[in-house]
Amino acid sequence: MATTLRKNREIKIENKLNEEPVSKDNKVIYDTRGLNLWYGETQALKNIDLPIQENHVTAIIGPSGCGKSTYIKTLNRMVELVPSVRTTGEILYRGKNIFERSYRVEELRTRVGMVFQKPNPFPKSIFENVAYGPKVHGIRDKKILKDIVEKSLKGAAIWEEVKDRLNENAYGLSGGQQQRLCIARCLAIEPDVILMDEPTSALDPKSTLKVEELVQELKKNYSIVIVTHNMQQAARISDKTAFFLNGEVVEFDQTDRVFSTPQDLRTEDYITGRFG
Amino acid sequence: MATTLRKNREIKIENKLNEEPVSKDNKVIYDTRGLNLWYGETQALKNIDLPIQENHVTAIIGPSGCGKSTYIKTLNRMVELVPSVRTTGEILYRGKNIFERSYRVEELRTRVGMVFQKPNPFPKSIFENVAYGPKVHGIRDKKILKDIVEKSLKGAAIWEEVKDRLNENAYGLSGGQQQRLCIARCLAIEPDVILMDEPTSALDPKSTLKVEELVQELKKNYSIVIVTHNMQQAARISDKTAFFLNGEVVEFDQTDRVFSTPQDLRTEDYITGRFG
Amino acid sequence: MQDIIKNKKQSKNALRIVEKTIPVLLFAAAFVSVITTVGIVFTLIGETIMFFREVSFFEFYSGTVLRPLSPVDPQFSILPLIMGTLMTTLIAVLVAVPIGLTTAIYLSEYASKRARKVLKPMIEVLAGIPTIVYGFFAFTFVTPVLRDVIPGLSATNALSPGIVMGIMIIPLVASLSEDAMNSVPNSMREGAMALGATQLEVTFRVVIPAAISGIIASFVLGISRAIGETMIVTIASGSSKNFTFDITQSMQTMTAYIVEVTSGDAAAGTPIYYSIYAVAMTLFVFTLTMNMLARYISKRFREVY
Amino acid sequence: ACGEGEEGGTSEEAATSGAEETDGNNTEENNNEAGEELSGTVAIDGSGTVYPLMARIAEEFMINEQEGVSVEVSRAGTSAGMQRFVNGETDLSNASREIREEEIEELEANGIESREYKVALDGLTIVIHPDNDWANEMTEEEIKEIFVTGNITESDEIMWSDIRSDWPDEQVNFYGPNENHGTNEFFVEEIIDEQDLVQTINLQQEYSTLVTLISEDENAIGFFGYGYYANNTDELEAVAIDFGDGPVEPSLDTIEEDGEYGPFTRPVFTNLSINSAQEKPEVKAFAEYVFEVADDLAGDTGFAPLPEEELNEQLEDVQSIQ
Amino acid sequence: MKQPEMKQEEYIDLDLVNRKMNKRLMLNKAVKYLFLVSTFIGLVVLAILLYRVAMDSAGWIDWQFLTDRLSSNPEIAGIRGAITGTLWLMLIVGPVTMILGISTAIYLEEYAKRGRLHSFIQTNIANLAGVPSIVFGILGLTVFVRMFGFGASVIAGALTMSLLVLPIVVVSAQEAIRSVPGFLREASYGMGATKWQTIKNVVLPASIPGIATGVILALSRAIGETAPLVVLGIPALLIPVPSGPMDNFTALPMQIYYWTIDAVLVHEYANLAAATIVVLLLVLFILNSLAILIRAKFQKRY
Ligand SMILES: Nc1ncnc2c1ncn2[C@@H]1O[C@H](COP(=O)(O)OP(=O)(O)OP(=O)(O)O)[C@@H](O)[C@H]1O
Ligand SMILES: Nc1ncnc2c1ncn2[C@@H]1O[C@H](COP(=O)(O)OP(=O)(O)OP(=O)(O)O)[C@@H](O)[C@H]1O
Ligand SMILES: [Mg+2]
Ligand SMILES: [Mg+2]
Ligand SMILES: O=P([O-])([O-])[O-]
Repeated sequence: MATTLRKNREIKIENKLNEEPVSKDNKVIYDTRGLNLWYGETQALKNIDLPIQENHVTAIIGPSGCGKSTYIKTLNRMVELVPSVRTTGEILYRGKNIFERSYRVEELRTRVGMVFQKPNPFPKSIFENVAYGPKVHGIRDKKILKDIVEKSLKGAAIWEEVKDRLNENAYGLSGGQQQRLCIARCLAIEPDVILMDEPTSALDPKSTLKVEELVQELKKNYSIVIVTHNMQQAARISDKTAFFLNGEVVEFDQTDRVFSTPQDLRTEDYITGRFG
Repeated sequence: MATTLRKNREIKIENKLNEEPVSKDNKVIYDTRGLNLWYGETQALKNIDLPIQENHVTAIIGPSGCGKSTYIKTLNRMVELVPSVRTTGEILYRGKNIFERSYRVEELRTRVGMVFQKPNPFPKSIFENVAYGPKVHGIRDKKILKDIVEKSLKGAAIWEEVKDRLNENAYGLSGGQQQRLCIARCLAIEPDVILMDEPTSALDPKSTLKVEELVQELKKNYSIVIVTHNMQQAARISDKTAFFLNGEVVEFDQTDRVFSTPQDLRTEDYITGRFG
Repeated sequence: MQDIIKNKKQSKNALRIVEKTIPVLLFAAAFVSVITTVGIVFTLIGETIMFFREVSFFEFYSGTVLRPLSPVDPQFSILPLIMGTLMTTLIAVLVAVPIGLTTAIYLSEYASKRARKVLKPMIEVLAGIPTIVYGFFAFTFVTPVLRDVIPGLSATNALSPGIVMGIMIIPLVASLSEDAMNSVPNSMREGAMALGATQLEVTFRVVIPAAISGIIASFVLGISRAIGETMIVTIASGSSKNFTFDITQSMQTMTAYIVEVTSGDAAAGTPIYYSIYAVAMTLFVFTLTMNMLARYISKRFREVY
Repeated sequence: ACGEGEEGGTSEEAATSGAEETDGNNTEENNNEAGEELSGTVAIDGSGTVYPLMARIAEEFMINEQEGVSVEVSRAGTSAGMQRFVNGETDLSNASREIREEEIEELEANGIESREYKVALDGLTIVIHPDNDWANEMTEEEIKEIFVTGNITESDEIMWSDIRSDWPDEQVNFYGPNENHGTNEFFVEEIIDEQDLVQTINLQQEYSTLVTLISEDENAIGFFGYGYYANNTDELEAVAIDFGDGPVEPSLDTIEEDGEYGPFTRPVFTNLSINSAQEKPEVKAFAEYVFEVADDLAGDTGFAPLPEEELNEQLEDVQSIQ
Repeated sequence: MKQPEMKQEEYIDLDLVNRKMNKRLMLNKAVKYLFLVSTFIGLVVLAILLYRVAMDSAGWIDWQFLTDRLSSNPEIAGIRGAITGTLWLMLIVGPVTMILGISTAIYLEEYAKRGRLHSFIQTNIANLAGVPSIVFGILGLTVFVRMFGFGASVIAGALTMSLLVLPIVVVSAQEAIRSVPGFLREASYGMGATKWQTIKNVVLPASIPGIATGVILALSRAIGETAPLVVLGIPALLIPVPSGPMDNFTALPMQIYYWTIDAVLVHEYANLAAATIVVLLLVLFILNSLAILIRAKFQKRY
């Protein structure tokens, strides 16, 4: 298995770390503590502890059905769209528990953007897609909107391809372009964290590459959590990797370590292709 | 990348081979020649040449959308269920062109069984599922049917698990059991060739292993074509591997060779996880 | 096994005959609907032509006086009936569209699964109540209640049956709109929600625009249902054939006219008798147009996603 | 005739399966002596006005006389019913007016011989709102005058005070059944002499609508058959008409052709197909029964009975059909 | 890749966003309740309607009312004839629409090529669904009553109703057939089954719940329709109970209609009409519950 080695991070984060870190560089932006989640009767997440660091790319890997999507959707409480969902434990976003009653989920989602597995642009023009978030948040000024749209499209590395057809329907774009458009849409509200759920799994190789490059680029300004079933991808782009299995975090460490010297036998089995 | 080496085949089949082979052991059972296929306007298969040998496991790999499913469905003309499909070229099954007007597609499908990506048992009892094929072909005799069902379930290595609940609905089985039931259903008409389209992609690791073992077992009596996106799987179980990309066969050779010394750069990129 | 199958060649031939004949039989059945349409047109067209031999086409569609039964000076103009139909339909639509749409929104976007499971069938009961019951209800309950509020309201009027017709078609609008909204993929809602949009913003800025073709089609179907509704107006709207916009007064719709004449005194062969065919033909063309419109709209405004 | 106490076909199977056997017998002998069990169907259509009476008679006939016979009464209206009668679809056709010349011709053309019989009397009743305490009595002339267009004012917007100066200065609202009804025809032809009705009149198809409209309008004045008044005396008040000898209230006693309410009285009819009566004994039996019980049942359904002699004459006439 | 300097909070002012958020959330909540209220408007009307019918019919529904024959005397009048007539209608409309509807749906979904003919028939069915019922009445009068000489018999009424509700069955059967997942068909074809075998053995059994629901909905429409029957000329007084398809008949909605308009002559008829409405609603309720039950029971097992 070809693992692309990444420059080593200075500080090794203990798995199941509980103390708040001090150095700016590894400030924990999202801290999951003892998270359990049930869909009705079936438990999808089991006692998850997972600190996510600022300006890092954290990859979540694991076989199908292990709870990757569920976890990432819990981070912005999107999982609650499923009516039967129940959670215990806490997730601290910048120190505040997002499950608290007074916590306004819309506010959370304004800070935390999300990109989905299948590109899901709105059936509107490219411009409207990107402008949707700012508009919702009350920005009406045409000029500002235009600036935001341009900036976001540039940030998502798609500006050149679409700048002449901003008023065309987003569904005229190719899958890869659509996905980058969705990233642009998410950048338009200037989030803090970007959650990505298998953002390249529906894309062709070339588009995949583009998105991967983009992720590397975005890391400078955003904290990124990315779910992927493609281990090579995780190895290529992430700083830290969490391996999920049956709703549990089996292993969480620096990416290179997870792929070179996995601590858990199950992790090894998985990355050597024994299952999945 | 861990490749399980298989015993070398004696005869190297040239890619794009056109002459009929002579030795029994490598008799070509399916010969695809210059096959093109369009869905409406979009071409999904481009000039495919692919000889498939008797009692071999032929794996077809390639990124999503490259035409794997389309190709395997063309082998039993199932692809024609899509109304807009158009083909040129020919596929010889045991020397006869299956696209010929006089060719009876039901007969072809009686000789060529198919197992699908998602287990697709009928919403009937386990017994009825396996007995479906024989019944459709006019076998009414209770006793014969019972024998066939038992033999097929045994052949699919699921008899022990279901023998006491043959009259229960097949949807009560687990995903892995369902898939083996579908294999049993396909064995019941004693086909010649079995086509499998990602038969394990919806299964958990344990079930996957079972099905893989089963494929190895079945190879003794059947010729098998298997589509998979799991390269390790292809490496583990197949004798020959064809790598598809954008509707073309980029590489076709003995499995070990494809994985150890790919001839085409794109194949290498793919199996080293550059894309897909 | 394969041998046994080969030996069954005999039954294979029988099978082939079945395969050949079945589609023919099925086609024949499918053609019944075409024959029905042809039948309707043929039943109506002959008598309609007879009617236009006696009454000028121009007068029928441009005059404003309908006095079919007058022994001295019968006059035939469909405009009062069209006016009655339009007025009651308009009222019905004004009731059904807002309520139906908001109901659909509530059920599809806000209600919990359980609430939807209970509420939806309850609302659909409204569609299952025979129209004769609604007619009765409009005449004996809604009109008297309205008369307390609107002093000038006549005991038979266009308002009350219009409202009741609106109530009747709420489920139609709600159901179809809800279906349209349900078929908007969740991924789109998620996309909007992930940007911090509230439910309301998701609904009005994403879901409804995406479902608009289905929603409009439901309105159009509601309208054609209202146009074709008979018993409610027959009972509650009276039989005055005035060409008026005054919805507080008795008006007659095309359908009610047909009931009046068929259950009344018209002798075959008289212009009155033929007039119901001309009216029915007009009604048929009306609803046909509406349906074509609905189909056109769903095609034209369908959002691609 | 008496079928009481006899075992008739109570269940529908018995009724229809018995039909064929007895049918055969009867056509042979072609008589319908008392006590004989008949079967088959009598189809009646026509006037909605006559319907309640005819339905009542039919019901009594089926209960008391011939359980095996099904008398079906429809109410398509006089002319529509006549149309079916002319086509030979019905055996009797009720009418709230006399048969028309064209209808007779058509019957002849179709080879159907028919006879018109009077069944009962209906008194055209002028009704007002119960709170109306001024117009309780009016003269025949006043009625004939105010219902005609242009008589009092050009616009036909008539005030009560236009009729009698001491009546209120409020507009009169006119109501009546529409031209679909024989009642309208009678009013126009017999009462106002084929002049046009006031333009402001509100003509309705359904009597229920009319009753509601008038009962809710203090300035209403309307007309329809006595039956519709008699059953709604709580909501309506009848105007007593002065035909010259003082005001007369319509009632079953005064509605007689030569009675005090005579001028506003009209007969209602039924037309009998002689062909049917000859071929189907049940039709003849029923027709006879009509005239045997019409006087008893007329009152119940809001009609005044015909004089005894007239009924008997008609009964004999039916009996004489061979 | 050119990377513009993306500074946080450049355009989006979080304070402003938060301040607006309150308003937006409040609006969302307010509108939610508004929609809820709107949803209940229909239900309130339904409740009033049912309450009034129940009040009017109180004391009038008893065994005698259900089993006795028609009479002009409200005290002894019963609706046995109307109930039987309605049952007869269902007995014919059910199978006729089922056979025609399913056949049409299979033809359209499985056999017809997507072309002119297909879209012509499809458009035609959609149009028929919108044709007013009274027009079907005129068709039935001309064709079944007069041309075929059926008179105002059960068969004439049932055939008219069948044509009227046929589109309902066709559309729901089409939907049911369409929703049979492709993989079931593929599984069958994969075994070498022919098209008809696949339809018969796999597609139809899997779509039965949807079809049954459609037929039931069609039936409930058919037994509630009044206008076509008025046009067909159903007798107002018919005491014998129909015992076969060729017998004349009356049905529950007709009885309601006549009793409603005759209430002006005999006030108790209004109560009889209400009582009959209750019976009709009860039948409809049972039918609809059946449809819901079927839907729930067979919901997506695959
Ligand atoms: N809406 C839901 N209702 C009930 N169970 C659910 C729901 N969504 C997911 N699950 C279950 O929760 C478990 C975790 O699902 P999840 O989607 O998080 O897996 P995943 O790791 O994202 O898998 P994949 O790689 O296939 O996307 C699975 O067993 C799944 O069946
Ligand atoms: N029914 C169809 N109509 C039109 N295009 C189709 C249809 N099915 C497949 N295609 C197109 O044909 C191409 C090949 O599809 P195919 O399903 O064979 O890919 P695949 O290799 O099996 O991919 P996967 O790994 O995702 O199953 C794709 O571009 C796809 O979009
Ligand atoms: Mg997932
Ligand atoms: Mg595939
Ligand atoms: O229905 P009519 O008796 O008034 O003709």
